[in-house]
Amino acid sequence: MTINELLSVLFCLSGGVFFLAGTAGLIRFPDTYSRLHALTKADNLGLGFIVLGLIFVAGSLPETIKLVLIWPLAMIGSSSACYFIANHVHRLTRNKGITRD
Amino acid sequence: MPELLVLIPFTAALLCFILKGVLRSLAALLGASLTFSASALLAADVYQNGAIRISLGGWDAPLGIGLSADGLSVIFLLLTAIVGLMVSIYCVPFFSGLHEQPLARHFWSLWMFLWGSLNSLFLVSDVFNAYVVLELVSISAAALAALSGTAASLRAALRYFLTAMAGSMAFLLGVGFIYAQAGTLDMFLVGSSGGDGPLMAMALGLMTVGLIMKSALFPFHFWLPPAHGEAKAPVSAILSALVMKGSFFLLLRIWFNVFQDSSLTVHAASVLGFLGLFAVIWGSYQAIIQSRLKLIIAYSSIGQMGYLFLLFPLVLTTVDAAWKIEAWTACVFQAVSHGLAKASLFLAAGNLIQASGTDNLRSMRNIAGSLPMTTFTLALAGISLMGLPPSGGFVAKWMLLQSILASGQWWLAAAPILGGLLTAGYIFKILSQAFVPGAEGACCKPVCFVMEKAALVLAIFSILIGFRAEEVIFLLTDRICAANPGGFWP
Amino acid sequence: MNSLLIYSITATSLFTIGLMGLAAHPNLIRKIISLNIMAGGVFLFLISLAYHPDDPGVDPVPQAMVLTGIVVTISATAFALCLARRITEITGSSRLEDKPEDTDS
Amino acid sequence: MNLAFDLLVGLSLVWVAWRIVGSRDHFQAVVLFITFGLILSLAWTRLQSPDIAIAEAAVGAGLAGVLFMDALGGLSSSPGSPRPAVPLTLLFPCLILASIMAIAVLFVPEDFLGLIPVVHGALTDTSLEYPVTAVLLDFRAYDTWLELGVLLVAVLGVMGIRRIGSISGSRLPAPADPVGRWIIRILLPIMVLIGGYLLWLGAFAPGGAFQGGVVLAAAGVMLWQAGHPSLGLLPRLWWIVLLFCGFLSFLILAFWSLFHSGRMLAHPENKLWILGVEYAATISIATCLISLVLASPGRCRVRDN
Repeated sequence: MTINELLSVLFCLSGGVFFLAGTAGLIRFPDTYSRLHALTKADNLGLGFIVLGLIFVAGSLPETIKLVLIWPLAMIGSSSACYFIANHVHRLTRNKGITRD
Repeated sequence: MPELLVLIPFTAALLCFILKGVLRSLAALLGASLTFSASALLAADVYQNGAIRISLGGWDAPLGIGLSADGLSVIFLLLTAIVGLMVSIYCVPFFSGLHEQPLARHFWSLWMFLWGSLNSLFLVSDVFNAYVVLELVSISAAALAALSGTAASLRAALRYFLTAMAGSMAFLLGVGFIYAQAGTLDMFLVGSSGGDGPLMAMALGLMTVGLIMKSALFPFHFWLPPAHGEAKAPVSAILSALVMKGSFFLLLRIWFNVFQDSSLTVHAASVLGFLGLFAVIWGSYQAIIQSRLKLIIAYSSIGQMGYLFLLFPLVLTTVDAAWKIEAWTACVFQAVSHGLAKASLFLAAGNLIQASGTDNLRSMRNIAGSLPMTTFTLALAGISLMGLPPSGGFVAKWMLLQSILASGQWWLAAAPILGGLLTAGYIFKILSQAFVPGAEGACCKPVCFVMEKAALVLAIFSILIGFRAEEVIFLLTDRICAANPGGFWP
Repeated sequence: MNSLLIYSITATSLFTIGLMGLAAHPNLIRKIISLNIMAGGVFLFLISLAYHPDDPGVDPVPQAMVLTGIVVTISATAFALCLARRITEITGSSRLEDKPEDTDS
Repeated sequence: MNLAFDLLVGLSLVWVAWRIVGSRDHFQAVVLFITFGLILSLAWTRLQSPDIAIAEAAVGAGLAGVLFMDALGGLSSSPGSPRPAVPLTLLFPCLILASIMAIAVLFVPEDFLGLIPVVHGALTDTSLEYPVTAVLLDFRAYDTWLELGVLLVAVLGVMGIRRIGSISGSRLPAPADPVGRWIIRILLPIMVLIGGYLLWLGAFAPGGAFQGGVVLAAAGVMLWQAGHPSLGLLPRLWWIVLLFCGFLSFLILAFWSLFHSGRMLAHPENKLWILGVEYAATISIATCLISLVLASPGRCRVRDN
């Protein structure tokens, strides 16, 4: 096992830990906002670690560039999806919220 | 040559979508008559020179897709051409009416797509290609059935479409099993190399179930009456005369070309025969108790399609080759004469609806006086359905009865005898209303001359085909399937 | 026990589950989803046939078949969903069950 | 290791499918269906079929998800609680069917090769290097042509049901949102780039007309969902041209090859032809899929011609 592979495994494992934490948050947290928070933050970090880990074993430069591109794309996607979900929930609760709170 | 049968309708479909008004009808009529001529030329060619098999794109059988035109496909192509041409002529005045005008674009392009895909279904020689074509047929047929726009017709169209999709999925899974066994998709190669085995048994079962769902055999008939009863009259004619025959044709191809060496078909054949028998009796009985003309005709389709499935036990369990050929010819003959008669009946029903606004049997009173030609059409097509001489239906049922008696499977004889009686029952129920004097002025709106003529021509064809039995038999026995000369029997 | 077996048995199970859903659910959307599950099963079966882990590589013909099948299925799904929504718009019900309409009288 | 992964994917597929069928809540079923699509594309990747994985992720999980979500919004929630999903009378025949099929599967020969040798033998005679694209566009081009026909007929059928003549002039689904606009500005160029890249890649690597078209379609649907009016403003003529060009290019190829060499759909020597057909097919696939999503009910003004 070369040093590259070892680093790769290490980073991927730590990425996995973040994903696990994000999923635990999704299941355990009480309301939508905190669930979204757990999901986007932890998962983005986890994805970053996994991308980093894979870069160490990537064969060529184009492959590395593609791997690096994945991370910001996924971040843009998840953050905007998170915005839309939160916005929707916010509007729903604002309409109903007056009676509830 | 067979390529043109696919190319012309597809071109016409595109033109019909782009063009407007009179130009659209012109393009449609031109496309219809060109397709008709191409079918006739192809039929003449096959009749004189034998079956044709071409490879598309220059890639031969195990890899590429071919088109094959033998006697069987030519007969169905001719049926499609005749019904298609007449329906197209009928539809020009039908869709120039005030209410139907906005539908014309969608109808014409969908119908031309359907015609092209039916033609390519009858020329199919590759099992996966058959799946794609089946889907094309199902989508365009369901879209046509939904054109009326009423809730009932939309429901019927969706029910038909879901059934057809499930059937296609079963068919595609069967394709997978065939591929796993034979390693090829070409029907004729699978037929000569396939053999037996659990994989082939599974494929046969899945494909058969998928196709009988589409051709509305007895336990899967539930979608048919609403779909055919609620659609526009020419659409019902297309659906019952052609679309159902498409999946039946594919069933014949699968059973007698793909699984020709298999011993499985022998065991399964009796099941299909029984189902066919049930369908004949049940469908005809249901037709008698309906009170709307189009529903009577739609239920009658279930019964008449049932006859076709008697072919399987008769051909596969009979020992004597001559009687096999007799049964085989009888059922294909029945398919053709039923297609012609049924299309004519639905077009006549469309005339009636145009004249009186409804197809309730009671509104038919005294149409013999106001719509004599339509009444005559109903009578002629009814004669063919009942199987009175000298119609095509008579030839079919006579040959069927002969081969049933010769094969010793006497219980099947209940189908032509009981079915014939029940058919006579509902035909007379329709006709008797026509001569009952009704309230004055019930039938007021005039019906376009062309529409009445188109229905009549189809009815006359369904009678006349009885005189041309020799040619049909020749096509079905000597011009079958170039890959295995002599067809499925030794 | 190999991948071919695992995936093809999964595939046939998916097909059956989809079939069951299609027959059992009264709701139209659920019926159409079930059809898509059936399709997924069929495609998985075809691809599991194409897969050869080592020597000759992957069979491109089933792959092409599945690509074709995916596009066909999505077209059919969109068409069926459009029909279903139109039915809901007209009747207010998203089911297929029969309401016998008296057209006789 | 692989086997364990396969088992995991297989079991989760069956479990998710079971949940989709058994779930009482329609929304839950749709969300699970999107998950199902994603797991399925994992399976495709595992089975070394990256083409299908791309198409499945974009179509099965993406576009189908949009369509189902959309339809869910349009369907009235049926009154009363839905009845318990699967009756027992259905369960037993289905179990029997599943076990018969599973037993049949055991008989697939171990050394089954399919058409691999034939395809590899024929690859020298075609101008395409990547076997899947070669099968789609050259060896079995007829299937691909008819499949473009299926797409077209589905669009025609949807328009027939809606009684509309084109999608142009449709209303917008939602007012443009600042974040939506921001996403369009960032993601749209990238998606168009990826679509074009996949298309270009198809000649020699996983990718091609389908995958490219599907990604472009997803970009178009996103543009629409984010509230950008450009697709609705497309003139009718242009829309028709884009819709038909894939089918039409195959039709032209068919006529030309039939009268030139007597063999329908045989590609000419010049590689530009096959590329032209492929590009046109991509554009048509994208346009048809976008139209299918956009023309769904509630989106368009109902108007005749």
